[in-house]
Amino acid sequence: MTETLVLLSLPFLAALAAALHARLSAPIGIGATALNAAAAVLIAGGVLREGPATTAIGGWSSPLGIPLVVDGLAVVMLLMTAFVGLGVAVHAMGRSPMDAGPARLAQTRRWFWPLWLMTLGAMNALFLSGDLFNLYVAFEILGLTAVGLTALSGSRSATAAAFDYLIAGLVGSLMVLLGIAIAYAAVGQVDLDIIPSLVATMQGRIALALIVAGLAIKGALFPLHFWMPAAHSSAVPSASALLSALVVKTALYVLLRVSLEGGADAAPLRALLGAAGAGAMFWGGWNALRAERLKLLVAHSTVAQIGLIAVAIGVAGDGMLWKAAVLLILSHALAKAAMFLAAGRIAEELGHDRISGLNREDLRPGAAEFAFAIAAISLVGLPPTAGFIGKWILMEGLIDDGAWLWVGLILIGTVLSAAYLARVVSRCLRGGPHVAPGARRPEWRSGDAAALGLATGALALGLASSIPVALLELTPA
Amino acid sequence: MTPDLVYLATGAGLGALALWRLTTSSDPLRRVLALNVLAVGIAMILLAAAHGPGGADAVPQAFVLTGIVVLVAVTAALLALAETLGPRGD
Amino acid sequence: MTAVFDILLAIGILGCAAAALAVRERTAAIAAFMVAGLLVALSWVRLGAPDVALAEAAIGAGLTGALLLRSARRLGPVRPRSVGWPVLGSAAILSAALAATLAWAVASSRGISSYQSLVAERLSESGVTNPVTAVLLNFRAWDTLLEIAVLSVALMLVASVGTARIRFDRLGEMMLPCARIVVPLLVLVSGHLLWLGSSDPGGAFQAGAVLAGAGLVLVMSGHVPTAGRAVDIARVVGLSGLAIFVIAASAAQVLTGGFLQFPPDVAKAWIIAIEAGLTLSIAATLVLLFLGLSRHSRS
Amino acid sequence: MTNLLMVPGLVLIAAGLWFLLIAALGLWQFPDLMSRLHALTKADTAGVALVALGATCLTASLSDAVVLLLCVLLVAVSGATTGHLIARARLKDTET
Repeated sequence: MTETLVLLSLPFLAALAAALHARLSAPIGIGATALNAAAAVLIAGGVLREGPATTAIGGWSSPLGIPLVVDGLAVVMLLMTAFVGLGVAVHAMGRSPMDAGPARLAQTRRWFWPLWLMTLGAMNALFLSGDLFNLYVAFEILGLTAVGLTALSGSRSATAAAFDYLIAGLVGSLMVLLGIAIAYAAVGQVDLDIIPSLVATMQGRIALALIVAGLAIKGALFPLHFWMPAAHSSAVPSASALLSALVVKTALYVLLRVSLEGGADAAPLRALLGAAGAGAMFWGGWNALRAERLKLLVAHSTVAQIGLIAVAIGVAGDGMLWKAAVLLILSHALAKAAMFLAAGRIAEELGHDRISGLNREDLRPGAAEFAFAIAAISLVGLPPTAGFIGKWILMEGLIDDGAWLWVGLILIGTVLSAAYLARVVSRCLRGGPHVAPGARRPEWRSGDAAALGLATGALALGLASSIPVALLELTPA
Repeated sequence: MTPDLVYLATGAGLGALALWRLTTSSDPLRRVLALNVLAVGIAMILLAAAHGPGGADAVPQAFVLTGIVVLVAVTAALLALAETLGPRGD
Repeated sequence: MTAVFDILLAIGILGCAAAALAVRERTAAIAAFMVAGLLVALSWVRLGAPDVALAEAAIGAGLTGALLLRSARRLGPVRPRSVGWPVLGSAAILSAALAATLAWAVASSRGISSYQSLVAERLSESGVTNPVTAVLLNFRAWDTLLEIAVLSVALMLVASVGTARIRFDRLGEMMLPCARIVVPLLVLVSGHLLWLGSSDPGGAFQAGAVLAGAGLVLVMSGHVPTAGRAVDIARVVGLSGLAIFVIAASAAQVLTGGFLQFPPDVAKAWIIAIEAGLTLSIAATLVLLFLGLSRHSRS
Repeated sequence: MTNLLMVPGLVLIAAGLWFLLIAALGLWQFPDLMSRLHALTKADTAGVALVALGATCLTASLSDAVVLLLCVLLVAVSGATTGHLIARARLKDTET
């Protein structure tokens, strides 16, 4: 169990060290992120060998104590966090945020690492927790770190977005807390195993509805996503990548757990998720089509993609289709992190991020543009990316069930995402006669390696999707 | 009228007041205040539910204590952000 | 007789809360909020939760109130904005309906707490005799550890946002003698609460909040500098709470094989040691959160 | 013993409450800040002291008496200081 010890304590200790020692914060941060990734790989190996395990923290068994659940789903999420985090950390080592002036730059660099490491620790805690109240506390850490990351650029718009984000997040977590209070009144305990008995009574369903609504705010699920595009588009690139790729996934993960634990009785909940998800695909897609700035387009695309994941959770029923939702979560995490990093790099090179001005004659496409294109392919769901595998499993299951309405909706959503991403990709990768003969190439930065690596990861995960699928088999449903 | 019922109603009342202000005010400070009142209401509901004939259940009390500390941390963060923004008119 | 008291108290709480939310002037609203918090603390004593009542009075009413007053001063006067009656009315109806539903859900529930008997059963193994402390620092210490992490993150966030340093006007001749009497007394009370926590209402959070109060009195009387080295030290102390807790949790795993599983015979010593560290750290954190760390205190 | 002290205890508490009530009335009825402060600080301190004294009679335990004495001391100190600070702030505001 040394791996869990590392996952649960190392990020926090490293965060404190990075907060107190500004000059060493980057080496501490990258070292801790790498060690965390190693521990995540080891724990995944352990689950593959020995199957899922539940331990009682402090030796106090549930419901009195807090259970630590190490199963396939949790491990897949841990791996996603560890590796996407590692990619973003590599980018952050050498980044130069476009929005920050010189005085602000020191502040941004100083606090990025502590905030990221606290995020990492909270996410590890969250994915392993089997207790509702413990999840609430983990969400509170995440809520604050995410706001800190948003405000890191120091610009007025980012600070305003951070304030609104924190208010929305606090409303969300208070709703979760209220749900927990009512769940306690209804069944007398608050671990995750109570969800089936919550579904059985009216009071329990009210509690569950509050928890789900709170999670929907935190997960930026349409129509409760209002805070998100501003927050994700005004942060510095590495912060946007973490927020969009990882932080919103935590809420989706808990929604998925609730849906899985609830079993067949949770059908109304899933219907709601499906409907909200469908709305999100269109609303996010439409806004991404109309967006004038690159980062805003990427942020709205997150709204749409979260919608797709919610649809996948919603239509999964109590069958095995939920694995498609997890694959979509993974592919979105990799692709969206790559996309935000690439978008930041493109904006830095051009000096602006207006979509209409992306094709410049004196600048050849560079690594960032290619990374963006690969990420876009994964988000649209073309083979052989992980996005394709996820959508394929989903569509196959839906066609088998004869759920043609959902098939149609997802196809329209896919066309929309192809359309808005094509706005960027077609301009970015334009070559031939449109580029002047003497055009320069953007110089290579270590950040490009991160964006390319994450995008390639999204591509490669499609080829290696048997690994997460094998892990997901090891989730007791 | 047992105390649990009286204070359960009080907690719900606090929640209603807070929600009303939260949805109708744009003053950042007032919204922070409303969220604090909402949290107190939720805590009151939880404690009322924890209060039974056999005394008060310790675990929900620990939840509420945790909630109070978390809330003061979030409040401090909210106010720091609000002050950085300065007065916002709308 | 007690029912009359409960009802009067409930009316007082709701009245103060309504004033806090409806009064136009900010200072008056915050004062009403603080009074409401004290009354709420009283009501929680009635609900058999004195530990929580202490925390609410010290943190929920006292420190939150101080924070709000600080911000009210810095933000300046409100710009009034008129909201139409239809909006106000419909919001009121919706809020009331929602709250009534929730109250019904709780009142009609007859869930029997699984915790109560478990806590009673295993209290003797926890090392302390106050059940709330047993839950906070042993049964569910992981929740508490994450809660301390929330405080640390808040500290980082406030430091990274870098609000302007607070400027205190000299508070006059009365503040000094006041501090001379109050600060030692508060330190004493804080230590008492910490020690008491293992058997009676009290513990690290209440003690830390009281100690933070003492710190604020010192700061406001101009006795400690609010910049430079003192702030750096305070930040180290503030962040040390999480470090102590995490290291203790890991050390427990090395000794007993279980994360946060304290050696059973000496669990009380572990708990008191952790709590002592937490008290100092919570106090430092709360003071720093109030000060709003300066922008470039360490470049 | 307890019964013997019951009557003076209750009388003292009633007297203390009377002072507090007067203080509240003053706060409500007086026209300006300074006279409100005047009503509040003195009557409040006296009222709390009387209530504490009465409560000491009722409990008749030494440790409780010490705690109550500390309460009175804190209320006296903080009441006086706050009153002073508020008055000072008002004077400063009117000067400028």
